[in-house]
Amino acid sequence: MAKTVKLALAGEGGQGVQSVAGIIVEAAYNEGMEALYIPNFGVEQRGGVSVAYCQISDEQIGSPKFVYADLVIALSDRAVRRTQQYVNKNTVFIYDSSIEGVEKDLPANAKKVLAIPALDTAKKELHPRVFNVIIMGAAIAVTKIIEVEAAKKALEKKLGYKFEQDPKLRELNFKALERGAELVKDLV
Amino acid sequence: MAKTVKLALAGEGGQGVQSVAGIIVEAAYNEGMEALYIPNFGVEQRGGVSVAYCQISDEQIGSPKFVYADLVIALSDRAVRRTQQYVNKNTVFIYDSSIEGVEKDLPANAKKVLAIPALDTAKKELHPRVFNVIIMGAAIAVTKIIEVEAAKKALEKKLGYKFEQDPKLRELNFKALERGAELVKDLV
Amino acid sequence: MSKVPNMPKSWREETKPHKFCPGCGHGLILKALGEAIDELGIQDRVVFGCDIGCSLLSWDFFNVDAVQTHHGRTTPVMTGIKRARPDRICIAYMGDGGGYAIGSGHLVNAAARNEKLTVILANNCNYGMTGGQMAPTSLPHMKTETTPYGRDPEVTGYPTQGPEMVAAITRESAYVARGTVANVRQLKNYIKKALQNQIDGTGFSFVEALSGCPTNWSTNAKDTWAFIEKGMTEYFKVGEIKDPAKKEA
Amino acid sequence: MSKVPNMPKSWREETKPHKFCPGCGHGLILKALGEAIDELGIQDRVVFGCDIGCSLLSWDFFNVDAVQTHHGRTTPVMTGIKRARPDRICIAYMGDGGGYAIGSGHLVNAAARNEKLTVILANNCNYGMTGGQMAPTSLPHMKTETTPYGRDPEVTGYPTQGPEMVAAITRESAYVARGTVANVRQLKNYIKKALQNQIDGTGFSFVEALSGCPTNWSTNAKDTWAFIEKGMTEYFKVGEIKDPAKKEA
Amino acid sequence: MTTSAYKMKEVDTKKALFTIFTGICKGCGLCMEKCPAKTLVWSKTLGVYGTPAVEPKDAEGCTGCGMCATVCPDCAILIERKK
Amino acid sequence: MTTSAYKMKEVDTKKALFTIFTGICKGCGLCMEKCPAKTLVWSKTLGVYGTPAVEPKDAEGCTGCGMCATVCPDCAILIERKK
Amino acid sequence: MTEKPIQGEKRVFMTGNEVVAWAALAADVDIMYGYPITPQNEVMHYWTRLSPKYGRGFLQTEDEISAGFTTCGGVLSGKRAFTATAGPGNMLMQESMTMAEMMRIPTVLVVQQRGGPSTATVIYSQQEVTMTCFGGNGEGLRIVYSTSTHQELFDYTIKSFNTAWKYRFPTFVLGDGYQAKMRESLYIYDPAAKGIVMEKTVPYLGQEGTPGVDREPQHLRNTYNTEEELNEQVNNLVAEYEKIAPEVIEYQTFNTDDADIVIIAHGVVTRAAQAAVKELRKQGVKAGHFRPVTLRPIAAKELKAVAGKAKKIIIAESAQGQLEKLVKDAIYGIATPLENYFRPGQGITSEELVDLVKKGM
Amino acid sequence: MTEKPIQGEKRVFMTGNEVVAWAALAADVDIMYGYPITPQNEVMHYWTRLSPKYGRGFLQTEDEISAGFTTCGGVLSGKRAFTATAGPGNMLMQESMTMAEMMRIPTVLVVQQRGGPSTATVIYSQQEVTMTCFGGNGEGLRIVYSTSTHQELFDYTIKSFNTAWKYRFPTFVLGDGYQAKMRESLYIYDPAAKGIVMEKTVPYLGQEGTPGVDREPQHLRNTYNTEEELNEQVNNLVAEYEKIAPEVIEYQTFNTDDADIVIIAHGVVTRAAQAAVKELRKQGVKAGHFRPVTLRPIAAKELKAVAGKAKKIIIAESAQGQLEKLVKDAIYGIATPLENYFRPGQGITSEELVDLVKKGM
Ligand SMILES: Cc1ncc(C[n+]2csc(CCOP(=O)(O)OP(=O)(O)O)c2C)c(N)n1
Ligand SMILES: Cc1ncc(C[n+]2csc(CCOP(=O)(O)OP(=O)(O)O)c2C)c(N)n1
Ligand code: SF4
Ligand code: SF4
Ligand code: SF4
Ligand code: SF4
Ligand code: SF4
Ligand code: SF4
Ligand SMILES: [Mg+2]
Ligand SMILES: [Mg+2]
Repeated sequence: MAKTVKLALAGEGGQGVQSVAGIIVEAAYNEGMEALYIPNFGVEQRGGVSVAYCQISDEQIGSPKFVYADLVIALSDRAVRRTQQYVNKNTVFIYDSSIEGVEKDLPANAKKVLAIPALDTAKKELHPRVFNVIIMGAAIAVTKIIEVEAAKKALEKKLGYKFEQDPKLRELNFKALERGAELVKDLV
Repeated sequence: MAKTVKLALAGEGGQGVQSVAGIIVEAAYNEGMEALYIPNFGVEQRGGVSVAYCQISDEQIGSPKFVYADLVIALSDRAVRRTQQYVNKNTVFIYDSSIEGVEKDLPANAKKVLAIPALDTAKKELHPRVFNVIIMGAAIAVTKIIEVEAAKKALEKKLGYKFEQDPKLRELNFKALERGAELVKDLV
Repeated sequence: MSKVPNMPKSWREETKPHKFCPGCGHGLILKALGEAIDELGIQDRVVFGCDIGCSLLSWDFFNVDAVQTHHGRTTPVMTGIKRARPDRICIAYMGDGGGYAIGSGHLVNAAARNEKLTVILANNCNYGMTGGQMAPTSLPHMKTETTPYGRDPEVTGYPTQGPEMVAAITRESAYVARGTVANVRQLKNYIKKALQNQIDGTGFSFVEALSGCPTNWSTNAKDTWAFIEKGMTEYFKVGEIKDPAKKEA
Repeated sequence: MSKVPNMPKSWREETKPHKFCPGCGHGLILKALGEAIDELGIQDRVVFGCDIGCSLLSWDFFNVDAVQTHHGRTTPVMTGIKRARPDRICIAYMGDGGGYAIGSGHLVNAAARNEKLTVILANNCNYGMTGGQMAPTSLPHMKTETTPYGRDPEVTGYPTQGPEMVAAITRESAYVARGTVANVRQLKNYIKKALQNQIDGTGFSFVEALSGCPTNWSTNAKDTWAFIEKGMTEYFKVGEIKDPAKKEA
Repeated sequence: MTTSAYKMKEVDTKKALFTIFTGICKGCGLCMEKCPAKTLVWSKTLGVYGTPAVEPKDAEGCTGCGMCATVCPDCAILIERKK
Repeated sequence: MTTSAYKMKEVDTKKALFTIFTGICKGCGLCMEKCPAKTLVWSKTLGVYGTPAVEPKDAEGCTGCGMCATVCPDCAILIERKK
Repeated sequence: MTEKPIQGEKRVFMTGNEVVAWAALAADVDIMYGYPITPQNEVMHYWTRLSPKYGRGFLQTEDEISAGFTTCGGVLSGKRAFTATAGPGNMLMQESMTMAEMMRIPTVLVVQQRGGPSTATVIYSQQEVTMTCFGGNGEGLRIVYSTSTHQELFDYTIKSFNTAWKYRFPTFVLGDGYQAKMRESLYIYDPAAKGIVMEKTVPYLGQEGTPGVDREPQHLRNTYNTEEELNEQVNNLVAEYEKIAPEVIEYQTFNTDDADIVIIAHGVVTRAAQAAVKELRKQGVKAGHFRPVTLRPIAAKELKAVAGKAKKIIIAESAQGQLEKLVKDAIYGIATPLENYFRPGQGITSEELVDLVKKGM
Repeated sequence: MTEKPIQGEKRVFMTGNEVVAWAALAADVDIMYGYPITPQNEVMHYWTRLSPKYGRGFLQTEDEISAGFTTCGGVLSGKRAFTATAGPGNMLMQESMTMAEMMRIPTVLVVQQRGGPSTATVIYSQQEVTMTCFGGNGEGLRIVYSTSTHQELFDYTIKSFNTAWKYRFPTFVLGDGYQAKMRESLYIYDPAAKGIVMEKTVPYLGQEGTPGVDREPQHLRNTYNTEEELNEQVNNLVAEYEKIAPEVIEYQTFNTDDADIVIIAHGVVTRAAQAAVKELRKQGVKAGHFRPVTLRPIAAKELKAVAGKAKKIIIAESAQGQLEKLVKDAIYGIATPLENYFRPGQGITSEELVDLVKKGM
C-alpha cells in the first residue's frame, strides 16, 4: 500500500457505524499498520448523523480529518446528504439501496457511485444484526486495507466471547463479511 | 503658583489624615485650582498606616501618584518609616514631636526636617479632636496652596452643620487652623 | 390539513420530533410544562431559559421566546431578565448537574433572595449530556462513568436532596415541590402552582422532576420505569414541600 | 521572660496584636478555635485555610500551617488537601459572603459529599473587608453600603439560614451548629465537637458563629453586643442542629 | 404558522381510534409498559429513527384510557375515544 | 520560639491581679460592657492604636470572674485570682 | 418620567467610582447588576443611593459569575444594563462575556483594574489588559476603552452604552484603582445637552405578541453541532467585527510628528507620558507619545506609521508586557528598537519616564 | 506498594483521553480532581476505572472552579495531583491557576480544546491558546506544552509533572478534541524504563512536627498590602520565569534551513504542516515548517532566526490568530510577509496547506 486510505462511514445512531470503524482500524493496527480513527461527536449526538473518519497507512498519519475520502459509505438519507462534502473525483461512494428519496442528493463528481443491498441481504439472507458487518466486508474489499482473514481475526477478538457461547454467531458474522465483499465485487 | 504641589500625609487609622486631605483638596478645587487626591488603601487597612496623596496645581495634573513629595507630614512612628520613600532634597518633612523612637528613621536627605508639637498643642490648648485641623493648618502654611480664608470656607462647608449647633466648635477649628500655621512659621 | 398529534399548544411542531433520546424524561417534563403554560394562558409572556446539559436540546422546543445559556447559568440569566422585565414569566430549565452542582450557588441564592422566578429541574441521577457521569443525585451504589464500581456514599456522599435544601432557605412565600415523570398530571399541577406563584408575584418557585435517562442508564422501557418509580423514589420523596397557597404545607 | 497574655497555645504570639479591628468578632471566634485546637491536642495536624474577606487577616494567626485562598474558595482548597492527606485536620475559615454567596456552591456540595472537613463561618451580617455591603445574612431593614435605605426583604429576601441549609442536605453523620461570640465557651464546645467529628472520620462539620463587625456597623461596644445578642439572634437561632454524637439532635 | 405533516398510522379499535404518528415515534416503549391493558406491541411500521413504532395488537384490548398518550414523551399517540 | 514582650500594666485588686497588656489592647470596650461588676473604665494608659486601654476603676469592684478576659478578642487581659 | 439626573452640565469634584455611577444614570441605564470588590465598590454604593430616585434598578448577586450572567439577562430583555468589577471578579465575568460575544449581547462592563495575579492587591495595576481584550475561550470580539481621567471615565461610560448597542459587541470601560478611588474635577452633563443621542435598545426576548401566532419566537443559542457550523458563525462574527473596527478605533498622539522617541502608554499612564513628553520637549528632546484609547480594536495602522518613523519606542505600563503584546501585534513588520518600562501593579510617574528617556540617550 | 501500572514499554492503540489517564498513572500521580466536560470526559472515565487498582485517588467536584482549587489543595499537601478540562471549564479554572502562579503551586492541567467562544461546540479547536498561556488577571507565568500525537500526549503528560515540580509554575498540556477522541497507536511505558526519574514532591503544608515548637509554621498567602510589595513579588516571579525559560523551551523544525516559505503551526495542525511540507518539497517548493512545542515560553530566538530568513511566513491555526499573536510577539523586528490561515473551530489538512502555498506562488 503506497498511500493513506481514507474512509468515511456515516449512518444513524443505531446503525453501528462507529463499531464497524473501530473494528476496521483495530484490525489494521494489529496487522502492523498505522491507523487513525476519529468519531464525530456533536452536542446533539442523539438525533444526529454519526460519522466515522478512518485513515490507514504504512506511515505516520497526518491530520486527523481529511477533505476527501477514498471511500464513503452512507447508510441513511441524512447520511447521504451529510457526506457529499467528502467526495471528489477519486472517491467511491456507496450507499444502501433501500434508502429512498436521495436520487438528487447523490454526488455527481464521484469516481463511482454504487448502491448495494446490504440491509436487504442482512434481513433476508442473514440477520438484521449483522448489517454492519456486511458493510465492513464491503469497505475492506473496496479499500483492500486488510485481508479478509485479518478482518476475521479482528471480529474474533472483539466478539470471541459471544462466539464461544454460540458458534453459529461466528459463522453468521464471517458470512456477512464475505457477502459484503461480494456486494462490491463489480468494483474490485 | 508655578508648579504642582505634592503632599503626602500619613498617620494611623484613627488620626484623620484622609479627612484632612479631603478638605484641603476640596478647598483648592473650590478656589478654581486643579486638585487630585488619592487615598492609599490596602487589604489590611484596619491595622495599617493610612497615607493620603494630594496634588494641587494650576494645570491638569499628571500621574496620580508621585515619586517625591514637596511636603510630607507623618503622624506616627510607623508613618515616619513608611513615608521616607517620598522624600528627596526638595522635600519638607514634618512629624509630630510626641513620636518616640524614630530618631534614626528620620530622612537624612530632606530639604528640612521639622518636629512640631501638634498633638501636644491640641491636647493642651484646644481639644484632641482638632489635632488633624492643626495639621491642616501647618500643611497649608507650608505649601501656600490656599489662603487660610479658603481653608476656613472649606471647613465651614464640611462642618457647618455642626458649627450651627455649637458655634464654639467653629472657633475651635479656626483656632486650630491658625495654630497649625504658627507651628511651622519658621519654615514659611 | 392532515391529522395532528395532540401536542401542547405552546409546543413548536416545526421542531418535532424533538432532539431528546427515545424514552427520555425531558420530553415528559416539557409536556407537563407545555400543558401548564397552555392552561395558564401565558404563552405570550413566558421567557424560557435552558441550561447546558440535555436541557439545551429544548432551546427551540416551544413557541415562546427562549435562550440557551451556559452550564449552570440559567438561573442568573433568567434572574437578570426577571429583574429587568418583571412583566415576563421567567422559567429556568436545567438538569441536576446544572442545578445542584455547578449552578448550586445560583440556585440557593436565587431562592434565598426570593426571586420571582420558576426553576424546573430534571433529576435523572446522572450527567446525561456528557455521557453518564455521577451527578450529585446519583443513587448509592449506582454505576456511572465516574463511579464505575458504583457510587460509594462513604466516599462521595448520599444523593442531594434539592427541594429540601431549597425549602430550608426559603420562607412561606416560596413554592417547592418534587414531581415525577411517572405521574405527569401531578407534575403538571406542581408546575402550574409554581408558575402561579410567580404570576402572583408571591415568590420563588422550584419543581424538581424525577426523570428518566434510558440512554445512560442502559435501560429498556420496563427498567426505566422501575428505576424512576422504585430506585429513585426510595431516595427522593415525591410531593409538595412548600406551598404558599396552603398555610405552611 | 516577662509576663505573657493568656492566649491559646496554638496562637502565634509574634503576629499579635492581630490585624482585626478593635472589637472584631473574628478575634473571638479564633480564640474559641485556638482553645479547641489546644484542648484536642491537634496543633501538629491542623491545616488551616482562610478565605478572602476579613478572615484573610488570619493567614499568619496560628502556629499551624495555613493558606490564604481566594474569595469563596477555601472550601475546595481544604477539600483538596483533605482528600490528598486524610491524616490532616482541615479547617476552612470564612465569612458569610465567602460561604453563603460566592462559595455557597462549594459549601453545599462539600456538605452533600460529606467531606471530612470542618468549616467555620463568621456571620457578621455584611461584607466586612470590602467596607460593609449587604451580605446574604444582612438583617431586614439593615442599612449597608448597597442597601443604603435598608435591606428590603421584599426585594432581596430574608437572611440566609446557613446551618439550616447545610443540615437539610446532610445526613446524621454531619455536625452542624450555630454559636455566637456572645458565648465563647459554648462556641468553643461546638467547634470542638465539629473538629471531633472530623477527627473521628464521621463526616462533615459546620459551625456558623454570630460575629461582630463594629467598624462597618458603626457601633460602640454596647451596641455591638446588642446587635449580636438581640438583632441577630432574632433571626439566627443559636444551638446545635445536628450532632452525630446524639441520636438525631 | 405552518404545521408539519407527520407520517402516521391509524388503528381502529372497538373503544377508540388509535393513531400513532410514526414520524415522531422513537420506539422507546414507555407507552407499552404503562398500558394497563397490555395491548400495545411493536409495529411493523418503523418510527422516525428506523426502529419499530407501536400499535394495539388487535381491536379488542384497548380501553381508550389514554395512558399511552400521556406517558409518551414525544406526543406520538393520539387516542380518540368513541362515545 | 520567641515570645514577644508586650507592654502591660498591672492593677492589684482585692480578689485578683488584673493585667492589661496595653501592647495588644485596641480599646474596643467589649470587656467593659460585659464586666458584671461594671468596674472597668478607660485607662490613662494608651493601647496599641493610641486609644485608651481599660482598667478596673479601683481595687474594690472586681470579683475576678474573668469575664473580661473571656470576651476580649485580643487576649489583652489576664486575670489571676487570689485564693 | 422622573426628572433628569443631571441638568445641562456642571463642574464637580468626585471619585472615579462616583463618576461612573453618575455617567450610568445620565446614560439612562435601567439596571445595574453587581458584586462587591475593591476598588470598584463605590460604583455600587453611589448607584444604590442615586438610582432609586430615578426609578432605576439594582441587584446584588451572589458572585461575579452571576453578575455577568444577570447582566446578559437584563440586556437580552431589552434594557440598558451594566456591571462593574475588578481583578478576580473580572476573571469570573469572562464566562458570561464569551456568551455575550457569541450571541452579540451588548453588555457594558466597567473594570477598575487592581493588582494581579490572584488576589494580589486591591490597589492598582494595568494587569487586566489581556484578559479584558481576549478573556475566555474566544477570539476577543469586544470593544475596550482605556480611560485616563475622570472626564474620560464619564464620557466613555456614556459612550460605551451607545457603542455596545450600536455594534452589539460586549463593551468594556477599562479603568483602574487610581481612577476608581482618586478625586479630581470634571464636568458631568446630560448627554442630550451635548447632542449625544442614546442608541435605542430593543428586546432580544420578550417582545409583544404570542410567538408562533403573531410572530416567530426568538430562539437564541450559543451551541453548535458541527465544526463547519461553528466556523461559519465565528467567521461571520469576525467579519462583522473587522468591518466596524475602523469606526470604533480611537487613539491620541502627542508630538509624534517629528518624534525620535515615542512612548506608548494607555490608561492612566498616558498622563505620565504626556507630562514626560512636555518636560522632554522643554529639554530639547524630540519625544512623542502615542496613546491607544481603544485597546481592542487597536489603531494598528496609525500606530505603525508613528512607530515606523521613530528611532526608538518605549512601552510603559503597570503590567509585564500586556500592552506590549498588543503593540507588537499591531506593528508587525517594522524594526524600530523597543524598550520596555514594565511596573506590574505599580504606578508610573512622569519623572521616571523622563529619567528613562534621558538615561537611554 | 502495588505493582507498576505499566511494565517496561508496550505498543497500544487507544484514544487520547485514555492515553492521558495511563500517562498520569505511569507518572505516579496520587490524585485526580475533575469535572465532566466533553471532549475530556474519558480521562476521568479511564482514571476512575484504573486508579483504584493502584491506590490512587479521585474526586469529582461540583464544578471546574472547585476542580482547580482542589487540585491546588492536593498539590499544596505535597501530592502529585492534576485535573483535565476544556473550553468553558478551562475558563473557570483560570481563577485557581492565577493562585497557582502567585504561590508557585505546581499544578498540572490537561486541556482538550473544544470550539469557542462560549459553549460553541464539543468537538475541536485551537481557540484556547491565549487563555491557556495568559488566562486570568496575571502575567501568564506558566508552562504550556502543545501536543500533536498520542505519543506526545503520553510523553508530555508525564513530563508536565516533572516540569511543574522542578520549576514550580503551573503546567499545562494543551491537547484538543481530536487528540482526545481519536484512536491511534503509540508506545506507553514505565518512565523508569526510559530512565525518567520523577521529581520528588514535597508538602507545602502539613509537614511533620508541631509548628511554632519543632519548626516554623508555613503561612502561605496570595494577597499583598502595598503596590511596592506586590511589584517586588511579581518581579521576582518574572525573573524566575525568565531564568528557567531557556531550559523549558521546546520546538521542532522541518526543512527550515533553506525554506522560502515557512509554515508556523502548533499542536495537531503540525501534522498537516509536516505532511504539506513533505508534499511541497516533492513538488520542488522550498517549504519549511516551524513548530513551537512550548507555546509559553516560546522559542522566540529560534523562531525569529527561521522567520527572518524566509520569504514568506504562513501561520496556520484552528483559531482566529491566537498563535499569530504569540508569533508576532516573539519575532518583533523582522518584516517577512505574513499570511494567515485561520480556521477557528475547524480542522486543517495538509491538502489545504499545499493548495494555499501554491496559490500564493
Ligand atoms: C462550565 C462547563 N462545565 C462543564 C460542561 C460540560 N457539561 C455539559 S452538560 C453537563 C452535565 C449535564 O448534566 P445535567 O445538568 O444533569 O443535565 P442532563 O444532561 O443530565 O439532563 C456538563 C458537565 C460545560 N458545558 N460547561
Ligand atoms: C472573586 C472575588 N470577588 C470579590 C472579591 C472582593 N471581596 C473581598 S472580601 C469580600 C467580602 C467578604 O465578606 P465576608 O465573606 O462576609 O467576610 P467578612 O469580611 O465580612 O469577614 C469581597 C466581596 C474578591 N476578592 N474576589
Ligand atoms: S442522554 Fe439521557 S437525558 Fe439526555 S436526551 Fe438522552 S435520555 Fe435524555
Ligand atoms: S471590618 Fe468588621 S469584620 Fe473586618 S476586621 Fe473590621 S470589624 Fe472585623
Ligand atoms: S412512548 Fe411514544 S415514542 Fe415511545 S414507543 Fe410509545 S409512542 Fe413511540
Ligand atoms: S389507550 Fe389505554 S388501553 Fe389503549 S393502548 Fe393506550 S394505554 Fe393501552
Ligand atoms: S476587650 Fe480587650 S482589646 Fe477591647 S478594650 Fe477590653 S482589653 Fe482592650
Ligand atoms: S474579672 Fe470580672 S469583675 Fe473583674 S474586671 Fe473582669 S469582668 Fe469585671
Ligand atoms: Mg442530569
Ligand atoms: Mg461577613
